[in-house]
Amino acid sequence: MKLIIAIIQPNKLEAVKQALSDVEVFRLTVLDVQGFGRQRGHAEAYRGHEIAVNLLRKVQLQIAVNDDFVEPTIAAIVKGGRSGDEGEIGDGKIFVLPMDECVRIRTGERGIEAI
Amino acid sequence: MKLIIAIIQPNKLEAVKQALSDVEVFRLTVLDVQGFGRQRGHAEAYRGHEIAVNLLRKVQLQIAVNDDFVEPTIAAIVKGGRSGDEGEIGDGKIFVLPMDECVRIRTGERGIEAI
Amino acid sequence: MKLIIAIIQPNKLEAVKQALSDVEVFRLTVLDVQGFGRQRGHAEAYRGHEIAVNLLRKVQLQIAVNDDFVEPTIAAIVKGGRSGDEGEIGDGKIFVLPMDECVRIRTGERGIEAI
Amino acid sequence: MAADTVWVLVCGMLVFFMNLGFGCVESGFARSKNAVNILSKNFVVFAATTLAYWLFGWDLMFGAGDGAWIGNSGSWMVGGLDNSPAVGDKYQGVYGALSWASVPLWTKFFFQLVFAGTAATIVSGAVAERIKYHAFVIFSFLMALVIYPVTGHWVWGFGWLAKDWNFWDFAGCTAVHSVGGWAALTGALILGPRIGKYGSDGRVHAIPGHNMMAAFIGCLVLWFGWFGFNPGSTFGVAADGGALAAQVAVNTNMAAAAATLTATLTAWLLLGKPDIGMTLNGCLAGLVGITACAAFTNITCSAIIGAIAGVLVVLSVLFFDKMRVDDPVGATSVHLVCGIFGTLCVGLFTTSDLTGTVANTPFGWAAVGGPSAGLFFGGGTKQLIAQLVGVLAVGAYVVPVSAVAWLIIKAVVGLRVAPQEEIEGLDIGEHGNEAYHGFVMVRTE
Amino acid sequence: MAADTVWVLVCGMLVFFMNLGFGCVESGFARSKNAVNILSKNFVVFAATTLAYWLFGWDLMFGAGDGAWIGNSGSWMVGGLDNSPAVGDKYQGVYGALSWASVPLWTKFFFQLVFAGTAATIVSGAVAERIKYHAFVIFSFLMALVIYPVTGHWVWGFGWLAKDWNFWDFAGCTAVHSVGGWAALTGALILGPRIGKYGSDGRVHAIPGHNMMAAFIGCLVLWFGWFGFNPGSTFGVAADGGALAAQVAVNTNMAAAAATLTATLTAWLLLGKPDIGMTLNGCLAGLVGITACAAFTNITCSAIIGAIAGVLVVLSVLFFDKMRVDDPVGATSVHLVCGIFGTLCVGLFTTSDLTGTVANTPFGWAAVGGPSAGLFFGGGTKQLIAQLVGVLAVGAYVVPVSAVAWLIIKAVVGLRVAPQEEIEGLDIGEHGNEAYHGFVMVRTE
Amino acid sequence: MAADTVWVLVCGMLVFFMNLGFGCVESGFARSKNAVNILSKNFVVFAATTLAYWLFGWDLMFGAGDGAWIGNSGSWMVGGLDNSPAVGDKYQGVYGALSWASVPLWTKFFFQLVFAGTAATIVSGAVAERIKYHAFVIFSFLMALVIYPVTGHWVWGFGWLAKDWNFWDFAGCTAVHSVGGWAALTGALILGPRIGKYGSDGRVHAIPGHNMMAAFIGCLVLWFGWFGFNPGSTFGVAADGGALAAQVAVNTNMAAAAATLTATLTAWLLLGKPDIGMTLNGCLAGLVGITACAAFTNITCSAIIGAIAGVLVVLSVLFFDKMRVDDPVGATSVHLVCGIFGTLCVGLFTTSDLTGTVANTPFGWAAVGGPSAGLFFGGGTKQLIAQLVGVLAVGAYVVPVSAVAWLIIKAVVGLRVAPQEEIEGLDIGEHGNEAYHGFVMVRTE
Ligand SMILES: Nc1ncnc2c1ncn2[C@@H]1O[C@H](COP(=O)(O)OP(=O)(O)O)[C@@H](O)[C@H]1O
Ligand SMILES: Nc1ncnc2c1ncn2[C@@H]1O[C@H](COP(=O)(O)OP(=O)(O)O)[C@@H](O)[C@H]1O
Ligand SMILES: Nc1ncnc2c1ncn2[C@@H]1O[C@H](COP(=O)(O)OP(=O)(O)O)[C@@H](O)[C@H]1O
Repeated sequence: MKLIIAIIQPNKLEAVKQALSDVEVFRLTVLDVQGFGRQRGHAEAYRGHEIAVNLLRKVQLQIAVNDDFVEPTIAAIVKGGRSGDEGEIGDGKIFVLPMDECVRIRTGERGIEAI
Repeated sequence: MKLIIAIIQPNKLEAVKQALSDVEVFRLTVLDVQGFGRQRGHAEAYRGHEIAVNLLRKVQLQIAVNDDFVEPTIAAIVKGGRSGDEGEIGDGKIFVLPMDECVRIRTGERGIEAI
Repeated sequence: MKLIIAIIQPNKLEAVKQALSDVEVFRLTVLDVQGFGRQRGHAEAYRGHEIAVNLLRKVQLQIAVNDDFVEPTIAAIVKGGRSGDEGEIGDGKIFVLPMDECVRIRTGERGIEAI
Repeated sequence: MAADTVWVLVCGMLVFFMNLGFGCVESGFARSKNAVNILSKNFVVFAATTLAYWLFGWDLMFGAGDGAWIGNSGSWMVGGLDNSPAVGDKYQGVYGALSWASVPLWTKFFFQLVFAGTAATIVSGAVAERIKYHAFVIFSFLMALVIYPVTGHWVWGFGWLAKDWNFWDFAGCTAVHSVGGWAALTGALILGPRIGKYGSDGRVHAIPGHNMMAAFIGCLVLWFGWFGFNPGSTFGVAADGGALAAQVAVNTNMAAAAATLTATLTAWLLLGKPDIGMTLNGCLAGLVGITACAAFTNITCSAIIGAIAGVLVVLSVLFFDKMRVDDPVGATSVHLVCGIFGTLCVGLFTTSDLTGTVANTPFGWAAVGGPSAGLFFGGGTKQLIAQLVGVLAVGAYVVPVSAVAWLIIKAVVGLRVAPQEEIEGLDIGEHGNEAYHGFVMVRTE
Repeated sequence: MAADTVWVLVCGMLVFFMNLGFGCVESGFARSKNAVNILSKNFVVFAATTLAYWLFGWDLMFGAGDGAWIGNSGSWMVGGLDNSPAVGDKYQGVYGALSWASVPLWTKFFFQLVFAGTAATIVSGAVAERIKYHAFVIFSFLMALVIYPVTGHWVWGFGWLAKDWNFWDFAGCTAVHSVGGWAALTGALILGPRIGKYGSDGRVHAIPGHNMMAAFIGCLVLWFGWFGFNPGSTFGVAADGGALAAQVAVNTNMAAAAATLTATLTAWLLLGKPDIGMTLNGCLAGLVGITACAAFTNITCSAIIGAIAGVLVVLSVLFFDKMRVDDPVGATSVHLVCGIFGTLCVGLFTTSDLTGTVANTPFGWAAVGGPSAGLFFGGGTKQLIAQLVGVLAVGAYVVPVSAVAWLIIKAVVGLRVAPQEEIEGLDIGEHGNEAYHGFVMVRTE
Repeated sequence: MAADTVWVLVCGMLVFFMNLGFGCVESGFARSKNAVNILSKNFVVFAATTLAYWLFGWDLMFGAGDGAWIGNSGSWMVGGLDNSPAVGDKYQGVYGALSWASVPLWTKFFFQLVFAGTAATIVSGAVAERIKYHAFVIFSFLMALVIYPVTGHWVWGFGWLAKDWNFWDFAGCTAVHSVGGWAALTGALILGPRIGKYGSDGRVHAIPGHNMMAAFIGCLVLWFGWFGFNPGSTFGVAADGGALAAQVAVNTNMAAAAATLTATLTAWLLLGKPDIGMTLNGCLAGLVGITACAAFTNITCSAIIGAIAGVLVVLSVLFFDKMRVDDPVGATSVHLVCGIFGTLCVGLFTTSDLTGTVANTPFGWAAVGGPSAGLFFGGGTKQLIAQLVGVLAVGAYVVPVSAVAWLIIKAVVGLRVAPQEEIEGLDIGEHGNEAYHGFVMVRTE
């Protein structure tokens, strides 16, 4: 089992969710995060002084999957999350972490059953 | 060492915290997340048009524990987080991730000392 | 590859970012979280009744790094995140998780290239 | 006189504006998940009041009925005879209790209507965060239709309290605020406390309001609106060049200021810090407290009345919580407790015998005048007893009648939302709306 | 008379205050990422209007020109001859259309200026969340300079509609609200809908507003301000002791109340829940609806007019969405649709023949009087036809002229922000500011 | 005259309402972690002012004392002889400096009280986000007790500035705004900048305000309130049918509009984008700028004065930041800089010699009249010099006296919160409250 963490552009959330459901990944957890990467931020100002906003709003997805689902999930996120054909800086990253156990609180089921 | 990630219903937070402290788990980190799972969302509307709210408010707990504590922690979360005896859809999941290292910033301590 | 998760004091964010860029870690993701640990919360009140605020505002950093970067990254976080020379309760923790894979959404690059 | 009409209309507009104040204070003191519900209630309540008070309330309150229990003798929809602004002997019509005011009929109606709206809206805060939307709207309608106008007739319609007891309530400590407060208390008791407010361990859990900016705005709007509420109740400025209206304005302001300070200090001493909620409630307490005798006393006494009201409200909020009466915004403490206190103040602080003084002020009935001097000004307990009778009589009417109203509504359409809806918030459940779409709210809110 | 001046000035201030109302309603109904932009627009629009209306608008609207298409005969910067407050025969000057009002010139100007500001600000909501800041400011300037004053002259400047048709519009259903509404509709059409509002699948996507507290505040401020808008349009209280002003105030309030209730009910029935947005829009619909005949009808008819307007606005909001005209705040439904409806109501609900009744009220031109009785009061269709002509004529002028204005602005400085900026929000793009710094907002907002 | 009383009371209420405006602007321009603190301060400040001004301030300001340094000759608690509304020769009493106003004493007191409150509340913004709650409240009390009334006596109490120099300040550029501004500047200097405002590298760090919706609301409320502030300062409408009041209203509005536009443009040119904060500050700058000569000049000059004030305030905000004077809301730039500028404008833009013109307007002292013509209207530098003397004299009194007051408070109860509390926010530290419970705020806010 793996925990897939993906950081994507906020406005790609719908497309990624769609792409994920195409590969039958229906469960996920969404977090509002802020990203600091190669993408430059924008400048705000307030009463005459610039504010460099270099932390940009991003969305993080956390998806627990069985090992078989890892590649389809990655492919779906890339498909839904890439801007245009070329992609753009700031499109984000996917991290895959090993996961030892999964428990469904409602039933107490464990392992791949519970995902 | 493990990092336990649990997604629970927001209104179960107090009960889970209580159950955790019963098994002497006193440290944790809490995140506001939104979940997409088997549980159906509710419908909102605005000026005559429905808005399907399928991302539901959830709370995520992240708890770093020594290996001995994994099972008691899981049990406590299940105990505090389950709705009624049967549980209800949407009660959430627990993920257990392996953890290589833990550092306490204040002292620089490492490993199980630092948890 | 590792995913480093650090929980720090909100007002240390700038210092930690600075310390990280000194060791050439330029990419990270930031989350607003709330922490429950040894640090005591403060008391709020509302219309005559106390509210014990024991969940304190914290910032979480998630940083994916190559194995070589783990120690410099930890050192930088400790440097930027410790309060004074002695540190103070509440300064936070660093967790290091193993990471199997990393994908850059823009290009589809994988592994250490993608970090 | 045209200037009188301008005065009363403008003051009436300010009182209308208090609807904004009540809405902001009440929603600000509640949780964000119920904000749409409270705002909707506070918005619709004035619409419902308008309808009810026009249909029947006004006629019930001011229709001919000297010394009687109700004012109506057949008219409705403000359809009785009336030749305002003719006054005194020249007045001919059924709304004689207001014949001393030299303004056109619709001016009188407008001013009285916004008062009826105030009484109805007071209830909203005390029953907030758990009452069904339509249950509340129905109650408001009944309030303006048959609850408020009856006691209103006793007090301002030259009913039995006014005629037989010379009971005086200048701008409505009893007629408006206590009436609203009694109905609020009854509602809060019948509904029971919000889930999670009173722990099984006997502890009271604070449920913090979500928007102190809104509460601040609301409270200042109420203070502003009170300059219409009290000074406008002179119903004119021409007869005395506005001297009484100005005095009332200054008295009102002084009481509010004194109460703000004493409530802040009391909270500071009792609770350790100057809680903003108590500061704001304190101000309102002072405003309510001075309302009954703003025209009968001087500025020093106004300061004293305000100062006492400010202490009273803090103690009262704590007391009601001890009694486990859950009133999310303190409406009962502000409007009922300070309304009673203020009503009694007429019997204590009226500076001289004003019976038969109508010639000097634009305020008063040709045949009556004003209250006797208060206890502290050598008038003995005469007026105080009259005030006490009024307080009790109004309570004795409003409590059972509104209880019956609440219970009928409960039986027919239900009163309280389901626990699950209460936990998730009434905004989604009752309205399907969110107050702050796009903002992130924390977990259990 | 001094009382007249006090009345008109105070009412004018209340109308000015409606700027706050519009700003809060419009920004509350929009997304937080565009809040600074909308607030900035709504703030600056009155400044631009002030300049334009002073420079030329007033003279164009009220300069001598009986029965003419435009009012001006050479004066500008309010520089024409005028000896107000002299009235009737004693009046000498070029602003004769307002010579019946016994208040000083600057009082008249002030009151008319705040009306011009209202017309301009109506546009803001319909074009929100996508228009360039300076494009809007330029349009507002033109609006107060040459669009609003021309039709204003026809209606209130004793131009051809008033003189030849005896067209009547008491406080501006057509002169203000429809003019604003037509310009808003034209702008919304030329701009096109916001990104994401209408799905390619034909579905309409709700784009929820971000702050219902602000919308509530704004709407109540508008209701409050309307007590200046309508009653103040009597331009005086001395002649009749304020009887007409009071009647207008009560009529206005009754229509707002009725509309609030019917809109809420209609939304409840059609959409399943009492949407707060519809409740608030309903109230505004009632206020607009009664504006043209608030001085000509009675309280029962006002209730009916309001009740219809409340239903109308809900249907209209749904209709415009079906037509894929994206109006984020419903300005077109409220101001244009109900403005037209209200204008026609003069021909339906005027209770008696008021032609030549000037002596009885402070309102009216010496030579004219008022409308004939409406269709429902035995007057036949005469007045109704006049009203219809007015509605059509004003639309026929405002739509093409504002279309030209929009298109010129588009050609010269551009009208719509870039799609990327629209997605990220105009606050950063146009102003470099954030409305709620420090608050966490959810992902796609 | 009753109409005069209505006018002054209503205008006074509008000025009172400015408390809401100040509270919203100041808290909106500050961070959310300090919002409760600022709202509490702004709420309590008027209560404290009421007490202080009633106890002693009024008597110090208006008690008999022609040409003197202070006005008092023994009276306190508004206890001096007075037979208002008798005017001119018929007036008997100690408050002779206001004997030209034909309104009852308590009307005068009410209007002056709300002005005193304005002066005190100006200070709040400049010392925000770091001052201890009770330290501020004590200062406010002293402000209304002995700082504001002394210079107020010089200017409006027929003290030496008025008598010996014929110094004129119509509605308080100097008497109210500069006094508040000087005290604010002194406080800001003694407190020092907020942590993190000025980097050790010499860079100025922007500390964005948390709520532009509140700032917008506040600023529009202030604009609205200013229609009470300036036009109400005529103290009547009867003598001239309200002509002067109307002129003042239009002048005030024109200056605000012009300043809004020029400030927006200046910010746009200098900073690249039209910053909403500068737009709002610009409006206030125009309002302050016109305050001293709103009754003495025409609409064109008002536009010019406003336009200059709008540029001035932007430059001043940038200047004070360069000087490292940390004024979170720009109070010093708005009230002090534009207050001085506006005071001098009397010497520049007064359109004709108004000395001895009392008969024509309700405004002025029987023996005095008004200012001489300004420099631009052929009056030479006479009036300008008088104005300069007034500006300097008031600064020379307020700066040292408020410095002493601040330093005594510092010594006795402390002035600034601990750095840790400042970082965590004063809301928790001083009040134990949160402004927006349930909303998620970002990290370092
Ligand atoms: N090594 C990393 N660790 C944690 N988060 C990362 C890392 N690299 C990228 N991110 C996240 O992904 C987002 C996009 O990264 P960025 O470098 O801007 O684009 P790209 O992936 O196209 O090079 C960042 O804002 C950050 O949130
Ligand atoms: N595979 C998963 N990956 C990530 N999050 C999940 C996953 N499954 C469930 N969740 C989280 O748990 C929450 C509850 O899941 P849900 O399917 O509704 O209930 P249940 O666990 O009772 O079947 C979801 O809203 C989501 O946040
Ligand atoms: N075992 C843990 N699991 C998850 N989060 C933890 C754990 N221990 C500490 N934290 C996080 O780190 C923060 C600081 O911890 P705390 O115990 O207060 O200080 P210290 O690390 O100095 O002893 C906590 O608020 C919490 O968010």
